[in-house]
Amino acid sequence: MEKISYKLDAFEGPLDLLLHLIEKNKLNIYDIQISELLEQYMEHIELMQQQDLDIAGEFLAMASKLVQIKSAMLLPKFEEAEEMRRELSGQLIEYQKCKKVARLLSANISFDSFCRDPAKIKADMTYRRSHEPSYLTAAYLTAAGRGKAKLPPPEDAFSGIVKRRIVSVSSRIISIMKKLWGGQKKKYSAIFDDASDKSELVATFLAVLELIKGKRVRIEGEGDEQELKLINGGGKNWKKEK
Amino acid sequence: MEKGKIKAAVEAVIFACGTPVEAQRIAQALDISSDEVLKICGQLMDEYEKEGRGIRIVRLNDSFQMCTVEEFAQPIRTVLDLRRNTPLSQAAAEVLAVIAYNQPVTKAFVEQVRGVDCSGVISGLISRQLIEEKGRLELPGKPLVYGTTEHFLRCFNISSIEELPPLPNDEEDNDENENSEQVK
Amino acid sequence: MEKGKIKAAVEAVIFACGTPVEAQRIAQALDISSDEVLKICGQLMDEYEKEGRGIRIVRLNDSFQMCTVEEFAQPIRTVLDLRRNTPLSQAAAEVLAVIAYNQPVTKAFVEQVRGVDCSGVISGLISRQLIEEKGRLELPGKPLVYGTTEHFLRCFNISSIEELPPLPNDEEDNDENENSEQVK
Repeated sequence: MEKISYKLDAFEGPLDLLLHLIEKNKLNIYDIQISELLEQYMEHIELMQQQDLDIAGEFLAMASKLVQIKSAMLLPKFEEAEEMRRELSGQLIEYQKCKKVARLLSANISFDSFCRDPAKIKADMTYRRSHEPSYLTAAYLTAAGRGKAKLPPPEDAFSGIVKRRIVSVSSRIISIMKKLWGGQKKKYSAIFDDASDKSELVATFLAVLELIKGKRVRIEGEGDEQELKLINGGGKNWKKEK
Repeated sequence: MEKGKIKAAVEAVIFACGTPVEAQRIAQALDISSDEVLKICGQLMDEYEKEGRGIRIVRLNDSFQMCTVEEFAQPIRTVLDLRRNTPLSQAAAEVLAVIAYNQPVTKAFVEQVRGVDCSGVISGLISRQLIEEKGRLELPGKPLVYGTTEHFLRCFNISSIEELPPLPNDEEDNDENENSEQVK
Repeated sequence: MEKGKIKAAVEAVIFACGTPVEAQRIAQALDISSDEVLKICGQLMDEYEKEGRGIRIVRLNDSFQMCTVEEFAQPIRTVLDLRRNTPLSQAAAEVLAVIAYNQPVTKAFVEQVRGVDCSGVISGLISRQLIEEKGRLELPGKPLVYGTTEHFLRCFNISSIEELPPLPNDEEDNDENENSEQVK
């Protein structure tokens, strides 16, 4: 493994880490190679885990987002994946700009000028206006309205992370295997019958690909008549065939 | 430091201090002799006076202080008066409300309700005599607690805190939340 | 009041106020027009600079404030027994950048740009008086919005937010990427 020469905890957040990886690997920020980035990102998260660093939830949320984009890109129609990828790219460009401006501000800001307190000419600062008591009630509700809103975080705080349900590929592998158990054949299209949303469709498709790659199932037939069938009763037999 | 710069540095130090500052301390900070400081201060005092400026440097024993020329006390007072009469900012109104309804409360409590740092706002309300310190809590760190003043009662035309309108209860709050969701 | 006196009076008022004071308020107190105040302040600023003084007058939005020249920070810190001001952390600079160029903005906006929680950093910037609350949005939860302060302008040596350097454009972005790649 490549030796890491930077301090692991030096990143301001997942976007900072992604920018670092993009620069280090000379990736094009306008056309991100998700799988490569995901691999590097996970490697880094692992390093952080090895060093027992506290990994902020934001880092993990970003990891699952990358996984999601990667899976979605495997679909024949991946408009949604493209959109998510563009979104991420936009976010990174925006953050890159933010970092640049931050450097600019840091370089130009100075705390070397001093001013003085107001003259102590017995300035009577006593408040002279008067208000209706209800003025205070309104102000209290505004102040506390925010306090309450803090308890359940606003829905948009999770935008793009939680709204899109993440379905694990392995859970779909198990479900497919269950359906085929005992040597049954299943119509290929029927495999997708119980998928309720896009994420589940994607995960199911990925699961089929995995199973084919592992030589545990085979697809026979053509067009609508395609059928999914277990090879060798579903046993792990790829070693034998090699 | 060259000569002209030293004079400017002495001026800057006296200005920044606000309170009278001893010649010896200026001398130490600038790495020059006290005598030199006295000489430079004398020059500055002469210049200020000759140029008919609005501020001057006064000597008190071996200390120096910058202050305004008495002649302009009136406009200064007027400006400070005008400032005192500005309405409460949104932040000040909210902090005042949280304190009024929960007093005596710590700064930490106010900050918890509002979710932001309130130090500046609290000291502003104190100088406007709307709130005051009401002792300390018997807790680690002995935090200060704040409450409203009698002047506060006058500003809000009430004779005691009990006369503040009651806060809507939680059920009404829920109604309000539902409404705001419908707006979405 | 005769002309020379008015200039001295403006100087005295700005000095006495300490914090930034609006031209309009000075005008009101001296019974002259705001334009005249602006003109006089401009003259004073020029004179201070030309004479190489240790203090200067800065314009912050439509207000004026007297402060020391940066060059003399060291002796002032020594006399006032101040620690060196800690520079902004990367996180603080990033949050400040987002707020300065997009103000007024909510915390949620800042967090979206940076991808991390920013509550602590925002409180820190408030207590350093670089940002402040600028009211609330009329949205569910009434989120607070933040903007930069006059103190921020002074630290950045500009008179208004419009004077912030323009945002880097995309072409420069590419240039810099190339450079940073070469470095590695």
